[in-house]
Amino acid sequence: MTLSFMLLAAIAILGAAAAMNLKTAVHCVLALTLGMVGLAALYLQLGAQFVGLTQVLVYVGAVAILAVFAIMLTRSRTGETLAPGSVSSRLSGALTALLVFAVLAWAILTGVSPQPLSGAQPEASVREVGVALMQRFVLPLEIIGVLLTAALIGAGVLAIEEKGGDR
Amino acid sequence: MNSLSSYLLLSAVLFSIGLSGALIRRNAILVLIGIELMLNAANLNFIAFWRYGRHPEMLTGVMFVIFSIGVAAAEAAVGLSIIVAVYRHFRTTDLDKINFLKG
Amino acid sequence: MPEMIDQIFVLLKQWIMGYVPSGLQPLCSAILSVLPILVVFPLLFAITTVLERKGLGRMQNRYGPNRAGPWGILQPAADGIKSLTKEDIVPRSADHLVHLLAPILIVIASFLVYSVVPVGRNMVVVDLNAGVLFFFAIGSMVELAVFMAGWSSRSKYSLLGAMRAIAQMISYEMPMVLSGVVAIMAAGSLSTVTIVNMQAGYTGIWPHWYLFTPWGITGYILFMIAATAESNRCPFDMPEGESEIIAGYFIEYSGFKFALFFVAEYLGMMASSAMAITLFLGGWAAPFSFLTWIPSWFWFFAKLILMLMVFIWIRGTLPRLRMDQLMNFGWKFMLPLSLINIVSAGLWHYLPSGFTRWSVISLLLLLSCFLLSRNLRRNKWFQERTYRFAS
Amino acid sequence: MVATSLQELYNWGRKSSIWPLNFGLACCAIEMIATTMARYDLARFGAEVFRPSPRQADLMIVAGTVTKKMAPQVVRLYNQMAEPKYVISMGACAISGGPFKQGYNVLKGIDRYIPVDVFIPGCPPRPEALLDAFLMLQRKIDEQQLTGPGRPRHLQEEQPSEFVVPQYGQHDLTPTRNDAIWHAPLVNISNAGPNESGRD
Amino acid sequence: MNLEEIKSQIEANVPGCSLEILPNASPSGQHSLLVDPEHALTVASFLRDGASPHFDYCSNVTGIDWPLKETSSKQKTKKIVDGVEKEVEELVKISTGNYLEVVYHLFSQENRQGPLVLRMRTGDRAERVHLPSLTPVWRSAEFQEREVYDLFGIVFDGHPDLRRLLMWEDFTDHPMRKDYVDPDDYEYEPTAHDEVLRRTQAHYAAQEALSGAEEAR
Amino acid sequence: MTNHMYLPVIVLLIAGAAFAIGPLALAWVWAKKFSPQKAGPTKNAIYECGLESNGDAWIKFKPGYYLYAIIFLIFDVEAVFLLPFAVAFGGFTVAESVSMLVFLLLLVEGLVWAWQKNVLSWT
Amino acid sequence: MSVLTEVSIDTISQPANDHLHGDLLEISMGPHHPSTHGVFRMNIVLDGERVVKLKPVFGYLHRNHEKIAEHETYLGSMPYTDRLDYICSITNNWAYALAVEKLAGIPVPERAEYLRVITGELTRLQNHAGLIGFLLQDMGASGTPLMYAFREREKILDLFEALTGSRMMCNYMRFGGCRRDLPSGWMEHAQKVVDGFPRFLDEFERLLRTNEILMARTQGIGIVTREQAINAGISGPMARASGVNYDLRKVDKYGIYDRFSFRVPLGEHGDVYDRYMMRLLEMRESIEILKQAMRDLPSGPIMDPNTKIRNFRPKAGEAYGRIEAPKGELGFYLISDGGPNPYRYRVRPPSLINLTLLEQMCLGHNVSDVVIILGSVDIVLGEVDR
Amino acid sequence: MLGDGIIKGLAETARNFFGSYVDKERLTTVQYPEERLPQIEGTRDFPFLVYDGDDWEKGLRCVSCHICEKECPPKCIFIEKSKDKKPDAVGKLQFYPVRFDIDVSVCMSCQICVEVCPFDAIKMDVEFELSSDDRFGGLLHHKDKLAKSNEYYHKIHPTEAAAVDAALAEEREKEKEKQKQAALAAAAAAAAKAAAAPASAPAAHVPVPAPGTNTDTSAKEETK
Repeated sequence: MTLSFMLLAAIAILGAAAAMNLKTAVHCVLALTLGMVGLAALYLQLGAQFVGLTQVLVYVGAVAILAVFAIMLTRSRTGETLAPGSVSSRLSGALTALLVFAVLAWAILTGVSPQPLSGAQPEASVREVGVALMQRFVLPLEIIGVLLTAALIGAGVLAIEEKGGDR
Repeated sequence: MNSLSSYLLLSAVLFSIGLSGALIRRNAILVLIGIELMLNAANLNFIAFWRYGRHPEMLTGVMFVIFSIGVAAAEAAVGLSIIVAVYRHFRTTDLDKINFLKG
Repeated sequence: MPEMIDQIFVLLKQWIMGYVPSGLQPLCSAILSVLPILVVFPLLFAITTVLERKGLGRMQNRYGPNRAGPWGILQPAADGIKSLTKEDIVPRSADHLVHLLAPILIVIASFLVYSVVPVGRNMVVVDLNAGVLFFFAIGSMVELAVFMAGWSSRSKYSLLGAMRAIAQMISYEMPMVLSGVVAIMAAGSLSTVTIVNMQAGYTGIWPHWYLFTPWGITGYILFMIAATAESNRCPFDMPEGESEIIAGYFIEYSGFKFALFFVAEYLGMMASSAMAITLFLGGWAAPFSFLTWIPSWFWFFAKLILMLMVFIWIRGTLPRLRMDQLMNFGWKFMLPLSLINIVSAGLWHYLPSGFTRWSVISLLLLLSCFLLSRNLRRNKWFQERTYRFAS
Repeated sequence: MVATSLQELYNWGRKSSIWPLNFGLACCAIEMIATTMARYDLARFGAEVFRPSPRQADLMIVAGTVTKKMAPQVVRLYNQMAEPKYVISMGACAISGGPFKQGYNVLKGIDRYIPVDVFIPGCPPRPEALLDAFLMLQRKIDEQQLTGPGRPRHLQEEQPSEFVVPQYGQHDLTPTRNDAIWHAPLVNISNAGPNESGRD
Repeated sequence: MNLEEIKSQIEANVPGCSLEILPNASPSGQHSLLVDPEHALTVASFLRDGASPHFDYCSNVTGIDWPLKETSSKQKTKKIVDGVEKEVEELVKISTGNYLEVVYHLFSQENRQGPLVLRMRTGDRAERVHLPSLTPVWRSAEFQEREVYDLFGIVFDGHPDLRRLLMWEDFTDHPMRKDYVDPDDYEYEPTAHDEVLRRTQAHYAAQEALSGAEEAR
Repeated sequence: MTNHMYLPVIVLLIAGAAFAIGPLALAWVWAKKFSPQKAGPTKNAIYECGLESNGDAWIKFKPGYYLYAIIFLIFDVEAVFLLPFAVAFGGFTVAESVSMLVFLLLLVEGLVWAWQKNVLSWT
Repeated sequence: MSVLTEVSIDTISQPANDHLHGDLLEISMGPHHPSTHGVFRMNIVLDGERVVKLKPVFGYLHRNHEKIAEHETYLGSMPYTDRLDYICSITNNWAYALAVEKLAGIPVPERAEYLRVITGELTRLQNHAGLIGFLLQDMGASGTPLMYAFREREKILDLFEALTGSRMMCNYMRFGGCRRDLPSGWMEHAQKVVDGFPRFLDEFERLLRTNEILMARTQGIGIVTREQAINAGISGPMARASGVNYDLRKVDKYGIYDRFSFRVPLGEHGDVYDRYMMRLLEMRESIEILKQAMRDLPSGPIMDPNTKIRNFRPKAGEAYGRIEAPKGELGFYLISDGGPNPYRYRVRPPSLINLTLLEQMCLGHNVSDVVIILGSVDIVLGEVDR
Repeated sequence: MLGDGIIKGLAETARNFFGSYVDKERLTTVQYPEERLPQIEGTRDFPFLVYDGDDWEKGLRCVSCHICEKECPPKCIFIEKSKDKKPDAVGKLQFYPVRFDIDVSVCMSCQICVEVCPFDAIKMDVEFELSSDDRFGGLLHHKDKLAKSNEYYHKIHPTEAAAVDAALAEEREKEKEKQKQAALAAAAAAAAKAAAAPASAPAAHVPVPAPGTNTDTSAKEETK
């Protein structure tokens, strides 16, 4: 529980909470990026440099943009506040989340024994990631390739109709 | 309370926030964002476990997260496309209304 | 002695660090490495604006600014003072918070990327293992800042500008990353320092820059085009296309907030150039082996200024592209070519060195370049015409 | 001491970096463009940065005839500029309606609605005349006080920064002038009213 | 190109239309053809497609205001048929005008001929100001007819987009008419003389009256 | 902790923020001290070529951009996989490179599909 | 009627509900806009960036030229014509003088005719040079082409200033001739300028003619077919870009244009590129005319001796006179009632009528295209709104 | 090949860039306040009134015939004619303008006043640095500001001024001829006139601001 962890955790939680609670959709996305940046910083702190930067690249650079576009596309007034859900649904949602959190926290607090860091500072250097990727994880890589292509085509098919449908 | 559990707790918090968002928010895009948050909370767990695990040199956690990000991206792309496609049919992204319209 | 001058800043830092108590050393070291960035690059920004205005002037048969201070070099100072004291207007219906945050974010992002730029031998703020990735990741934040600026202003023109900016930046980010990949493949590292070090050797008097390989020069050109687009420079300045959408995404910004966008644009331009230098032009390495006695940072900044000159030169000459052409060019020319370039860089690795390798790869690249550009032409891009006359 | 040097710096900064609004109305606009071109090169004074958005501009060169249809827009643009802002009224039409002042749709001088710093007569004024006026504006800026009662309008809290935007009426604009800033002397309606010769 | 010839061509092809050749005394010799509004569109179509030469190019469209003008002239002392043909000097009051007129200048690009000056007149200047629009025949008339509508107040039936062209929408006057009164904005006239002087004086008189009235209240 | 390494980055982050906020604060102080801000109804209205802006700018925007964003997202992820490969490329066998080539080709296929379907054509 | 597309107003329907479109964005471009060449305004409705509706709004520079002229003497209107198309004052003078000469039957001495041709063609040169500069400025070439164009323009303006006294508002022609004979040394100077002009054109063509960006931006944009052009009354280089072989210098042979041999360039596509090229090619032809005119310039009087300057009262009647101004057919329609000022004075502005098809040209194109289409039409607001 | 047009263009700008350091053709800027373009003889800006001799009030050629006022298209000239006559530079008795105003904020430099003036009294000046921040005071030029000497006229438009002088001299010659004949016819009357002339002269020698006030009062009186 160092200061930096607290700070970053605070940023991540703040961002996430804001993303889920702000009234304006675009603000939510911006808050989400804040949370993602906080998470990425946590990854960096944990020594997973490549993952952290990837997180920024993908979430801030691409997913956020895509989400913003989706908002621009589907809200006739992007700036207007979102209608809140009914009180009952909000209550039940919050309760469920709280319950889940309680269970998780209990599991964590009881289940995880404090553990010292094993050996030297692990550093997932990009080269190691690359080697692992091409040797041990070749199959997942190819599958991800297929998945991405499928996603591209799928999303494209869904979106193409917007362009006029006849293509 | 040290390191690993604090990360896990943070992850749990994020997960719950995401979950609550996904349950409470009625705008489909925000629900999707909530789901992304939950995914990321899981990712944080992976990284933390990798970092504090027995074989950090094996990079399993890291690789998992990388693939997870890839999948999340694909999910976001398709998910947002679906939302947009749904919007095309129902003229709304409000899930309650969509439910209602579906009957 | 040359060694000494080369490392003078490093030595200076070490000398100062000697006086710092050890508890504060990391922080002081960080501050000392950051300080030059904060001084040099804004200064360079100021110089570039004068250079640009004077250079454009010369291209256009005139002097350019020459009244403020000797030869007009104080012009940016005057502009700065003016901007500082100018009223700050935020439109009533705008999203005030986002409107304020956008210029701050864009400046922060523009500064952050300099942390991985090696400006001289042993002169880098932080040698990250994934430096190049860091550069691109932080660079992608600029898109968000631009969107924030354009969206929060709530002006139609700024919205158009923001949308154009995002579309353009996302379209050219891919070619930019992918064209950088070839250098990474060759250097075997994402660390900018390592990449430069790999290029710092010489064969005879000739340096080992990646520029001097077929894939290197292709990558370099692609990278520069993409960098021009990323930094919204002419001929890709649609997001602020003055003659079309007036001032684009920062149309509603006044006073120093506007100046910050200006700063960010130039910082971004310089950062992209710096990255191109790092990836392809050997960073701080001297162009000939017999010139290594000149300090490394001099070479870096010489190359940087040269690249900035090219930016200015292009701006003085070319008209602007249209949005769809820009996107077409990005997706149908730049992206495939950069992919082919990666493949050819891979092939290069496996082919035996020598003339065959050169010719095969060059041929491959030229052919694909030709085919792709022909494809652009086939899409009724343009033709030269002859005209008839009635007498 | 500090105050004076601050004032000098402020005035120097403002006068050396006057960015005009990219705004041309009629004939004079061509001469205004010519002034920025190679032969006259307004850029020498740091003023080639013609900003198209009023937010970023300092100087509005009202170059050409302001018609009644255009007047509201001109005033609105002026209002939307950030302080400190200056106005050069370039050419006969902008000052007084000029040759077209007999026209039903021509505003007889932009100073009826917005305060003008420098007037340049001429139809159109030569580019040198615009440069001359520009220098005059620079001199004016140079003389402005940062503090004290003599300080310029934009530094005074109570002085307005935006002016009434006229509305289109059935026959004419309403109001036809902003009486707060326009004080027309009764000149030379020979034999009709009190006479004020204007010069001494 | 002979105006008579064209007139007879039109008469042959557009039944029932009444045409009149208006002579032009100036050396330009551009005589014009007065068309009745009812048949104008048919005539125009015929001129474009059927006549020889084809008048495919409508260059200029403009309005003219002819307010009621009563001239008592002595020069019009021609033969008055009064049983016997006599030459009597008589003061005749002639009232001319009281109509608005639209003029079209037509050319033939094909045969490089023209201009053919086509005129139409409204019934009067107040109520019966409707004329058929020739925009469907010559697109070039679109803006010019709008301008005529704006400045003269002639309403073109069949025009696709008849709005004011030059003045703003709320403007109610038709300034190019001869009886249009300028808005009174003669506050500052340093060199007032002639007409300007008169208006300026009127302005100040009105202002004084106004302020006087205010004071009285 | 582990990460003195990132300290310069954090310092630069703070410095960059200061670089942006400092002058803004200075400008604010200047405005407070000397040059009062004068907001007004027309001054703080949206600029639209000198006219009153009618209609909101926050509208539903055109989908043309959206498709690019999707393709971009996919390729961004691809680049993420490409980078570690590129770093470790020097030590790879031909087989490993070929497997990467397959991965690349899969994505190129996506690109080709998009091209064919005119997704990449701006409308 | 086949050439008429529907011009109905306010009937642009929102796209059908079952398609996901963006909302339409209504933007007014102008009256203050960097590239509407003054105070022109277009109300544009955009779908994304595509123009789905465009309505030009005029009148922001309506200076009541016609009304004022009805109160001025015939001579008094001459300086006002300078301010119509304020870039080419001399051709405006010429058109007006021509109309009055037709109205009153005034002959023009030969030397004056030559002077008119020389100054008129110089005007065409500087107008076209300026136009292509502005067009490229609209395309975003940060000033360089415009600077080069204005560099040449200044040379021609020097000539005008030496001859007429003013750079822009020349007020040079009079009914029955010209106001002032050539000052000494003018001809040599002019010769130099004219001889140097092709060099500028070459430079300009090197700078941008084969530029890929320029070609890509301009080709296939803003197409006007030949039939549309004729029907919409489009004239000048814009019509010729659509292949309409109609140059008043050839058709009317006004002045002494039948004495010169020159060619009329014709385009085929009628797009922006053709319009741009028309200007470039016409400049070369103008140089040919200038060379011939300067070679053949006779000596003699420059004014018809029988025409009075003051108290000029043509007898009642009307006349329509037109010339080939750089922007197209510039006509003056004058009605005299025998008084000292015209009863009706009408300008047939080429720019206004060339804008007739603006919406049609722009529909379906981008915002970026709109500005260059407008630029290629070559409007001057002083003339459009008068 | 894609890009050769771009390269050609780049070469052109580069040529201009480097050319600007060596070639006057490629650096056309005239640094205005310090450098000026050579004065072009035919230039016209605003009208001024020519006077002969040294005394501007006495030597004004204008006889206030109101022709320019009437012909001026934008009506920017305002003349009040004197009640009395004063001898001009050559001693001939003439009416003179009590007030001659030109509103340069309206004037469009069209030169029609010059063309219609039968006395060559009004000519076009070349001065253009007339910017003012005083809308009402600075731009309404009274005759004291308008009056400029014939020498000045010669300086700015030498050719034209010489022609005008020649024409005037010729006219005067003719006038003299006429006068001689008139003198022969009625010598006594002419002598009486010449004697009367100096009597009215002092009125013209009032200090500069005076004429304005003078005329104002007289004008007012006239209306009453």
